Order: sequence, then C-alpha cells, then structure tokens
Amino acid sequence: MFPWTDGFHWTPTHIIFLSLFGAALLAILSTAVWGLWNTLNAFRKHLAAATCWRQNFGELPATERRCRHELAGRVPSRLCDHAFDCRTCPNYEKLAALPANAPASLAGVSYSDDLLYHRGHTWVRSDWDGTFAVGLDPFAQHLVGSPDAVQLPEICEEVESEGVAWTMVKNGHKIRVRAPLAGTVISTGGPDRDFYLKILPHGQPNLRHLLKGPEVAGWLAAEVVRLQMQMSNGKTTLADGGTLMPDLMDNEPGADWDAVLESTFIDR
Amino acid sequence: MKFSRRDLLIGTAGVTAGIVFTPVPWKLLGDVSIWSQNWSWIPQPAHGPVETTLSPCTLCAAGCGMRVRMAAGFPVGISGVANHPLTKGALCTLGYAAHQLNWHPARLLRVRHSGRASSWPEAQAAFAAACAEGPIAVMDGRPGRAASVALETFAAKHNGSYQTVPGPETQALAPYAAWSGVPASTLGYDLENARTIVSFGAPLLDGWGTPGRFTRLWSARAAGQSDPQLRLIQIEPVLSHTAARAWRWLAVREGTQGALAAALARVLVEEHLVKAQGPLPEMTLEQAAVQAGLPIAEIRDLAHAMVEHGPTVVITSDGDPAVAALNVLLGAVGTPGGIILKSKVIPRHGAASTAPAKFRATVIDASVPWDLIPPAQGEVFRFATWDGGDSKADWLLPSPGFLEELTDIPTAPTSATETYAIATDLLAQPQETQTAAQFLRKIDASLPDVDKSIHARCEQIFQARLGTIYAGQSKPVAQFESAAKLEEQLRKGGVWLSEPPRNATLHCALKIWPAAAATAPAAPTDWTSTWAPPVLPPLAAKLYQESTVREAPARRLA
Amino acid sequence: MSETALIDRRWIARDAERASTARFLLWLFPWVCLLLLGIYAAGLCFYYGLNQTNMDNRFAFGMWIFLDLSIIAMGAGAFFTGFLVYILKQTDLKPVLNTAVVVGLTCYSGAVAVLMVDVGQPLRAWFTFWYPNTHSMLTEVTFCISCYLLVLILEYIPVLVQNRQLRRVPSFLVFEHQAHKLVPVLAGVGAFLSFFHQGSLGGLYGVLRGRPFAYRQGFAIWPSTFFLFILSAIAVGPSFLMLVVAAAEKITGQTLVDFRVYRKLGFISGVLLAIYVAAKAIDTYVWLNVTSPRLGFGPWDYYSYWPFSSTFLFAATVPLGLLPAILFIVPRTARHRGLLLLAAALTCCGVLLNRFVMTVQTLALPTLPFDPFLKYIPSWQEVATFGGVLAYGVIVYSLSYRYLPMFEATKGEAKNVSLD
Amino acid sequence: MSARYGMVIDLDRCTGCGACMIACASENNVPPAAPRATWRTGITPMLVHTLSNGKEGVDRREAFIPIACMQCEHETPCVSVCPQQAVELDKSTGIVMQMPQRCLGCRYCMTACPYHARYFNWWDPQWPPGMEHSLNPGVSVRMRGVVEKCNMCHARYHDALQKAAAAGKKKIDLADYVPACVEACPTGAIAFGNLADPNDPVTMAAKSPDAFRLLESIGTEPKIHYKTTQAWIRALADRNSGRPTEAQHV
Repeated sequence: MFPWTDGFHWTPTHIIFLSLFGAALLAILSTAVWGLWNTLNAFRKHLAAATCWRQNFGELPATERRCRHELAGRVPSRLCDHAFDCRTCPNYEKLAALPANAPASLAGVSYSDDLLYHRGHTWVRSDWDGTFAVGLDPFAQHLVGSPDAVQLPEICEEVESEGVAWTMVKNGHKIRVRAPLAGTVISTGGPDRDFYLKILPHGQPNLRHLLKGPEVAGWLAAEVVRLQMQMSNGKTTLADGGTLMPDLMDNEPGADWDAVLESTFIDR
Repeated sequence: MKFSRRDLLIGTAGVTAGIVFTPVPWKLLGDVSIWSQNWSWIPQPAHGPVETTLSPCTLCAAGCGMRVRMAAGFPVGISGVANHPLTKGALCTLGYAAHQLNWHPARLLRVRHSGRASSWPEAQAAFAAACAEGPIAVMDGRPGRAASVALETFAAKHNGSYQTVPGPETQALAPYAAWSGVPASTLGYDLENARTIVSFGAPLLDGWGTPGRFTRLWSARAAGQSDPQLRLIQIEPVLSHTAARAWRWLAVREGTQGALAAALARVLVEEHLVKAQGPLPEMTLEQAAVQAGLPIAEIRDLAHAMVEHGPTVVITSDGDPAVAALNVLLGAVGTPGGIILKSKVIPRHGAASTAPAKFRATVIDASVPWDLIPPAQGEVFRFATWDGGDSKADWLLPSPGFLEELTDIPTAPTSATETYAIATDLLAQPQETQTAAQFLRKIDASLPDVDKSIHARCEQIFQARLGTIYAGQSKPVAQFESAAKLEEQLRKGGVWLSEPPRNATLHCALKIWPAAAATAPAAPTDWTSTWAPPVLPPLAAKLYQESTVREAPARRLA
Repeated sequence: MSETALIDRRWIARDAERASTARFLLWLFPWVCLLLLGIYAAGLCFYYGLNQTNMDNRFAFGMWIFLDLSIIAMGAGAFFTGFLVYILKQTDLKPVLNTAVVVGLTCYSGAVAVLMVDVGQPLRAWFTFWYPNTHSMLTEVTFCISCYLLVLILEYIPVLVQNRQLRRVPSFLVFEHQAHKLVPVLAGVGAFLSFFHQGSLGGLYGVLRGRPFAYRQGFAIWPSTFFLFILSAIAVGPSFLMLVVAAAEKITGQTLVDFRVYRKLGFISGVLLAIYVAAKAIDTYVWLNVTSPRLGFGPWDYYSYWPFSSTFLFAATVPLGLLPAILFIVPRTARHRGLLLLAAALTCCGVLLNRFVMTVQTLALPTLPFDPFLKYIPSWQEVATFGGVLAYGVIVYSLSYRYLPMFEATKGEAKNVSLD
Repeated sequence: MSARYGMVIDLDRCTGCGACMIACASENNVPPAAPRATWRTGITPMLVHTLSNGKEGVDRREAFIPIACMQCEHETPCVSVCPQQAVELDKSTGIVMQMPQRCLGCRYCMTACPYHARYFNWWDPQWPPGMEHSLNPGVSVRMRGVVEKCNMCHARYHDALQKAAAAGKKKIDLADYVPACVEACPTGAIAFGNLADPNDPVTMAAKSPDAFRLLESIGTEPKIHYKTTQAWIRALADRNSGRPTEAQHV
C-alpha cells in the first residue's frame, strides 16, 4: 500500500482506500485542530471569559436567572435570556421605562444608590479620574467576613468582564469573584481598604448591565431569600430580627458553603 | 516565578503533545516490535557452513544409510541416502529426528548407583570387586559388532556367560534356525523375489526390518493396485497402518494366530495346494476357525490366495513356531522369495559358553532394549544412553549417544545379504560416558579394541573378495587395492554388500506340527515397537499429540 | 457527611439527584472486582500467550471475536443517533445523545482492548497502518475502528468537560463551546466511518471463500453481509440504547427521558429491523440455492449438526427478527413500555445470535470432507477478560451518569437560552 | 518464466507413517509439542489425517492423507485477508509465503483457510536444554503469537537458487530443490515438481484421471494434487460438503 512495502505498486484500490481514509482522518484531525485553535483564539482575543460566562449562565437554575426588571418589580415575571448582559438586550429600554416597585426589607443589608452592582456581588464606583473602583458588596461581606487570604491581580493586568477579578480563600473554600467590567488593573486594594481593584477600562465603558437603584433592592432581597433557603437546608437559621448575621461563614461552619458560594458568586 | 498546579498540567500536556512530533515515540514503537522479533528466550539456530556426511544409523540393528547435515559441529538434519542399496533413501519415521536425541531430557550423563549420583571410579571399583568374587554375565543386544567381540571375550575370560538378547525380527527367524541348524543371524528374507507376503502381525510398512527396503519395494510393486505384483496379506486383530494399506487384511482374533496357521495348514495340505504332505496340526479346520473367529470359507480363500501367486513367504512378528511352520509347508525355506541363507564372510565367535547358574554381576550393554528386565540376582551394571525410567539396575552407566561412538553395523536381521558398515564418531564422545567395551577394557586391558576389530573385519572382507562397496557409486571389493582403502570407504559412510553364498543349502524338515510357543514374547503392536531407543525424539509428539495419526505410545517416554 | 462524601458531592452537578457516595461505591465494588479480574486474565494472556485461551488452530477466532462483533453492533447506537440528530435533524432524540456517545465509546474502546489481547503480537498491531493490505476486510476494520474511536473521544470530551469541577477550567469550557459547533461534522465523519466499519465486520466473514457457510456474493468488493451488518447494527443500536436508558432509570429510580423518546427509538429500530429481516431472508435464499451449491456444499448439511439445527435460522428470523419489528411498529404494542423493552431485548438477542452464527458456527462446521464437527468452550481467561470489558462499560457509564450531564433532564430547566 | 511448484501425493502409497511430519518439523525448526498441546493447538505444517470409509469391523478401510498448505493460486484466501501483507503469493514460485516477523497473530488467515493448513504459535517455542544445537541453521525459529505454515521448505529453494547462481544459471535444477517431506517419504508417495512445466512428470500426473484436488469447487486452484485408484477414497474426497463423517480424531 505504501511505497516502503516490498513489491509496491499503485492500484485503484489503493487510491480509493487511501483517499477515503485520508479524507476521514483529515476531517477528524482538522476538527480537533480547529476546535483547539478557536479556543486559543478566544483567549487571545479576550473572549474566553465571556464564552465561559455564557456557558455557565446556561446552566443556572431559573430562580437565579431572573431579569433585573422583575427584581425591580417592573414586570411580574421574566427570565433573562441574554446572560445578564443588558447591553445587548433589545427590550431593555422598554422595560426600564416601567415604574419600579422594590421591596422594603433587605434584612439589614445596605446598598448605595451611587454604586452600580454586579450579580456576582461586587459594586462598581465611577471615580473622578476615569477609573472604576470595584469592591465586595455588603451581602458578600456578611458571608465572608474577613477572608483568610486574598489573591489580587498584578498591576497592569487585564481583567475581563465576567472573568476572575480576584480570588479569596475562606475556611478552605476558594472564592472566585467575577469582574463586573473589563479593563486594566491600575491599583489594588483589599479587605482593609474601601475597594479591591481600580480598573481603567479601554475607552468609555457601557455599564448598562450593572444593577442600580430599585433593581439592587429587589435583587438583594431575592438573594437573602435564596440564602435563607440554602441555609435552612442545612438546618441552620439566620439570626432572628431579620438582620443578616455578620461573618456567616465563621458562625455557621456546618452549612453547605460550597452551594452557597457558588450561587452567590455565580461560579459553578 | 511560581509554578501552580495548572502550569504543571499545561506543561505536561504540552510536553506530551510535543513528544509526538519528535522521533522518540516512533523509534520506540519500531524498536519494540523489532524486540518482539528477537526475543532472547527464543532459541536461534547456530550459523555456519553446513557440511553433509554419510553415516549408517546406529540406533537399531537395521543400520539405515543416513545423510547427516552438520553445522557448527552438531548434526542439524538427517535424511536418507537416495542410492543406498538397502534403504533406497528412506529411514524410519522417527529417524528423521534422531539428531535431537542426544539432548533428550532423559539422556544419561551421570553414573547412578541405586538411584543416587555416583561416579565412574566407584562403578569401576565395584565392578572390579565383583569380578574378583564371582562369575560375570555380559548381555549384548546387538551381537556381531566389533564391540561384541570385546564383550564376548571378557565373558569367556572371566568364567562368565555371554548372552545375547535378540530383537523381535531375529526371534522371528529362530524357529528356522532351530529346524535347520544354522544360526538365525545368517537367515534372511528374500523379499525382492517374493510375490505374496503373508504377514502375521509384522509391522511391515511401519518400520519392520530395514524400513526403506520394504516400503520402497511395496511402493513400486504393490501400492494401490487391485492386482499387484506383490501381494501383501496382513493378518492382524486391529486395522494397523500396515493392515490398512495391505492388499488384504484379515482380522484374526487376538492371540489366535497359531490357530489360524493350523487351519491354513490343514487347507493347504488337505486340498493339495502344496507339495508337502505333512505334518498336520492336531486341530481340525473347524476347531481352528472357531478359535480364530473366522469363517471357514474365508480361511480357505486365504489359503488359496497364499499359493496362487507364488513365491509366498510368511512373516511373523514373533518367533511363534506354530506360524513359522507354514513357511516349511509352503516350501519357502531355502528357496528364492522365501527364507534364505546369507554368506558368512565375517565370522561370529562361538556363542556357546558354559553358563554358571549364578552370577556375581551382570553387565548389560547399551544395545540391550530397555524393556529387558535385568536379572534379580547379582549386581547389575547397566549401560544406557537414555534413562527409560523405572530402572531395575544397581548401576546405571551413561553410554555415548547417537553418532558419539565408533561402531560397526553388521548385517541387519531381516537382510537377504550379508552387509557391513562403519559408523564413526562424528561427535566427540562426552567425557561422562563410556561404552561397555571401554569399561571392561579398564578391568582387562587385553580385550580387543573396537578400532582394531574393525580393521580386522575390513581385512576379512578384503580377503574374501566378495560383494561390492556402495559409497556414492558402487565398487566391487575385488577392485580395491588394499583393506585400508576399503575401510576408508566404509568409514565415509559406505556400505558393503556381500553376495549370496554359493552352494549353500538350507533345509528344514518338520516331523510334527509345532505347538505354539508357550513363552513366545508378545508380538509388538505399538507403532513404536520397531524403535530401539527407550525414548522418542521430542518431535515424535507431532504424530500422537499434535495430530491423531498415531496413538500415544503406551510404554515409552515421550 | 464524611469528608469523602463532601469532596464527591463537589464533583456532582449541583442540582442533580444522585445516590449517596457509599451506595455508589457499593454499586461499583463488584464491577471493579470484575474489571480487576479481567485485567488479571488479560495479563495472563499477555504474559504466557494465547495458550491461556481455549482457542485453537481450528477455532482461531473464539468468544472474543463473537462478542467484539456483538458489542460493536450494540454500540452502533452512538453513530446512528448522532447521524439522526445532527444530519437528519431528529432533535427529539437529543436527550439520549450523551448516553449514546458513552455507550459507543465504551463498546468501541472495549472491543479494541479485547482485540489487543486477542492478537498474538499486539506490539506489532500498528503494522496494519504501515503495511496495510487494501484487499483485507480486517484492514478496513482496523482503519475504521481507530478513526472512529478518535471521533468518539472527540465527541466525549465536550460531555466530559461539563463536569462541575472540570468546567471551572476556562479553557475546557471554551473548548466545549467550540467543539459543540463541530459535532455535526464529527457526526457526519463518524457515521461514514461507522457505516463502513459495521459493514467491513460483516465482510470479515462474508469474504471467506474457504468457509462456504459464511461466504456470500455481493456488490463490488463487498459481500452481502457487509450491507446486512450495517442494517442489523443500525437496527439494534437504538434498541440497545433504549435498554441502557431503561436500565439506568431502573437502577437510579428516576425518570430520565420522556417515553416519546423510547417510542421513537423503538420505531426506528422496528422499521430498520423489518427491512433487515426482509433483506436477510432474500440473502439466505440466494445463499442456500446459489452461492453455497456453487462452492460444492449442500446447504442443508450445515444444519445437520447438533445444536446448530435449522431452528437457529428460524429463531434469528421470526421470534428474534420479525416479532420485535412488529412490536416496535404496531402502535398498540408500542404504547406499552414493557412490550417495547421486550422487543428491544429480542432485537439485541437476534443480533447476538446472528453474530454467533457468523463467527462460531462458521468455524465449527467442517470444510474438508473428512473434517469433524468441532466444539469449543471458552476458557475462564477468555470469559474473565470479556467480563472485564463489560465491567469497564458499566463503570464508565456509572461514572459518567454520576458526574456528567447524561440526560438533559438532570440539567434543570435551562434549555432554551440563546447563547450568542 | 516463473515456476509453479506443486505436488502430487499418491494416497495409495501413503502408509500414514508420519515421516513427512517429522522431517518437516525437523527441517523447519518447528518446536516439539508444548505439554498441553493437542491436535488442535499443535504445529504441523505437514499433517497426516486418517481417512476411513465410515464402516466398522472387518469392512473398515482406512487411508491416510497428508495435508500441507495447498499454495492456492487463485484468490488465495489467506493472502487477501491478511491486514498487513504478512502473507503473499510469490510470483516467481507460486508459493504462498508467510512472514512471521510481520505477522501480528490476528489469525484471520486461519479462519480463511479451508484446508486448516495454518498453525498458530500458541506457546513460546521451546526445546529441551541444548537441543537448540540441533536446529537447522537455514530456518529461523518463529516466536510465540504468530501464524506459520508450509512454505515448501523455502530455505532449500534458497539454497538451490544460490547454487544455480554460483553456476551462472538463472533457473534452479529441480534435483537441488526437494522439500523435506518429499525427501523423507519412505514410499515416494509425494512427487514434487513444477506445474508450470508441461513436461514435468508431476504436471502430467496431476492431469491423470486418478488425480484430484481437495475442495476444488471453491475455486482457489490449489497446487497440491492427490491421486488414488481406490473408489471409496475418491468418493470421500469428492464429497465437498460438510456431511458427517467418521474421520478419526480419536
């Protein structure tokens, strides 16, 4: 069949056989290579985080995919089908114009109207110098308390929207915090400062996907309910009086923290 | 820089992928398969030039002509010698693997005393002591060899007895020897001139006599023809290979061959199918037929078939005189196509030595079949090349193996002419071994040396000026200028064939019909019965284990 | 919960209901034992050689080849479901696609593993790629099986990286995303290879001129068995898939797929089976009356040896061929889950019987006029090696079921999200 | 012109002695039987089968038939099935050659062979210690796990070729090339010759009305011919179907 075999000569059978299997093998290998190449490319073009996020979003249960407008009480029930990326949502304008009806009780979790909130429990603050400060929201702070270790990105490192902004370790649990926006890290803070990262985005960022105002109230209220559900699964109760206990992870070590952290930081 | 687990994983994956593009895995793949072609535990044949030598086979008395291919000093292949006057290029079945026998696992290479390892000096000392104390018996399985002279001389000198153990073919001729008064060793079958051969269980196509002689004859004159020139009638209880190929097969009841012979004799005489008038067996035809389990018509038919296509000769597998007498009746003794007398150029020493009743020790030569159970009394010194198992001897003494010993081959038992051949020691005799003759010469240095005896025999052939030497091409003895030249030819694998004796007559007369021998040895029935060594070459398993053409031998080591 | 159970839980999809770690380990234990026994038996065959088997010069192919042919036919569900979903757009079969991939992968890789034990010199197996003989059906089989195994691995990787922990590695997830786009291509190539492969397995015996019991005439270089094997494989593939899913449902006590999927699989099986039985009948008729007599063999003599009487022929055609086909197609019977599963089991038995007849009976029958009829009983090493493959299949499927999204139902309701 | 070596085996002359089997095994360095080997796992490139007329008692007739590779000329079953070209039909001799070094031991060729003339090395080839000195230097020993068969004593063909080349001749002298079984047969039942030569006695014998081939109807043109004058053997051989016979495999 091949020229290195004794007494070799070409026949039509050889040609048909070789071309058929050559084609099949080529198809298989090029598929594999194409897949790998695209994967590499996605990383190179900083599309990987978005892709991963979309993949993960697809796996979220319905309760965790509620539209911000539902949370804000603008519509009775609506599931997000744009991976929480309202920048590409065609219905955003129309829905955002509706009157909001946010719940009042937030179980002692405060939020600021000046900040923008990400579903991964980070806030974003627009600073005077064009940079954006990013920090952990009070809900997450209640949960984590003071982390055992924090690994922040290096200065000048690029973070991607929905990519990993920084990681924390608490009681052996590794927590990956999603970045609310893309850009270059120009300064790092930490649990002891009022921010974790300062990010300089490339150009004027569109931050429509971040929650604000009544949406945050609705969202946090839903999150508290979710947390309560998850904690009660583990036969623990939150502190009565409706206020979220601080340092929950330290105080309730028996809870299913894997599940809670996954839901909280949308990191499945 | 810190290495995380992730870096390690990526690195490993990268290296794995990278290795595929290096020659390493491919070279390894090739090397591994080349290794599978050269496994060190697979024996590799020696390399070297192959030389071809001629030699007679020494495994049994037939002395077939062998073409031995030697490489690196060892025999690597055996085939027949196409123009050999006796064997016509054929050997017995197992002879084609005879060159493997020297490495048979049962090969004896150590002196054993009562089952324990011993040494030659101890055996020597024990034997010397025995010689000093009493008479010695010496047993020889293949009398008439140069070595036999030494054995016989020793026995004579030491007030002992020289006993021979005849093979089945010699035994089958014993009745005629007894009736005619000539030694059985000088009798033979004139098969070439016979036209009907009635075999009473003799494995004629299965290694009987000198195998090639009869198989070639049968093949040329008898095979497959409905009315062959040579009619082979096989009388045997089972459908043996010979029976399967015979012109006719008569299934006689086991152990009633004598009765059938008696019935045949009655028909032959009563229906005047033969000239002879008697003697007649006591048994009537009816009685005999009932005993043999055959219809009378069939016996009568057989008797007619025996005589209608003469000359006819009856061959028995054992020396049952009741069957042998048929030949006398048929007039097949001393006539062409029957049992004839051979020349006697090489004289045999007188075998009759006075035998004392008791022996202090018995020496058994390696030529004695392993089946022979040594005498219970006295100390037994048994020489053997292979341990046939279940040894009854006190001393088991290793003998040289196949082609490791200088020996001569006197006339084969069934041969029609006197023959002589010399097998030289193509392989060096192992130091651990001694022949019986060598052993005895250490006690008595005056015993004749084998080498010298062979010289003497060649001289006798040269002096007789009879016959022809066949070695490549034939050359009458009369044309040799010296005995040394003649010996040289014989030592190169030639064979001497004598001429029929002039004016020799052989006459047998029976007064009464002989009774069946009471102690007639059981006829050999196994396909290995004509194979002399106590072991089979390992390749023999092809016949009975790896195929079904033969049954597993019952009594021998595989 | 113990530490192990906690770690175990971390690898299971968050909202999936799975048996406790202890129960799962208890379930795995006998299979792991069987697998270890199989590995030991295979090791004996590698170390001492194939004398450990009861195969011989006359039964040169034994139980392994019979079961290889069988499990590869059963594994046909993989390529055929892929073909139906991606090429013929039968998207309602999607819920069983992952199961099909895992079943196919275990069947094919198991068959390759057994083949490696089955050959006398596995170290030289790659010679087939270096000195291939294009006229040999076995070359075709080797090329197809290795290429298709590649395809199955490529199809399995996207399923694998959907594991809860593995998907945390961004590159895996991105690769899965990319691979998903290519699955139709793979399904196409896989279908081509696998059609060819099933066919050449049929051709393996069909070309044996020296074995008139197996020899068939055919089209171009392919004997009729080439096409019959393809047909029977795609007929039995969905049936076997159905049985696997039903077994998974029974063992886990969960409803994993909608009954409509069963019916659809059954219907496909039934139609193909009906076509197969018809084709097989014609083929047998031609063989008995033309092919075999032309080779000098009186065809009915093949059936004169116990236990290979003509009831085998009948059994393969009617109770194990026509009957399940009817059960699958007639709506009244197809409504019953029990009857559907019975039909699937009968179909599998029918194909098993067919493969048995083609491999074992062919070799048992005499060819030379003085040949005896031969018997062969596999040695424990042969049985154990195969048992190992079976255990391997069960273990891989169990692990896949536990840690990977095998059925869309277990993924929660997140189904119709547009990802781009 | 290329040769077509073949044989005509006279079944009337075959005594079933097995000398051909022993000579073949010795010439080709076939190992002795492994302890557990049977007639179904042994290696007998030349194998004598027992034929019978199926009757018992005094009416029983037996004959013997040596079976070696038939060297099929047309659509050689083993050549076409070997996945890696370890078997090929030598165009210059007509001999089907087996290359054990390339064989992977899949045994597909064995299932393909209607004559069961192919043998698998189920065991490592082993001889008693020292017996490797008695191996034929012209033939290498096959390793475990590969298939082997009769190659008409190719080493002897090779020697004959070398001899012819040394004498400046292109064609070998057929007297120099005699396979071991042919040489060993004590009744000369096996005749070996060049079937492509119309004047070769073997070619003529193959054309005699008494001559036949086994499973001729399969159409593989085997180059081993048989002949017999005995009607029952001929009738048995011509019966190509797989009817029950009483062949002796006891």
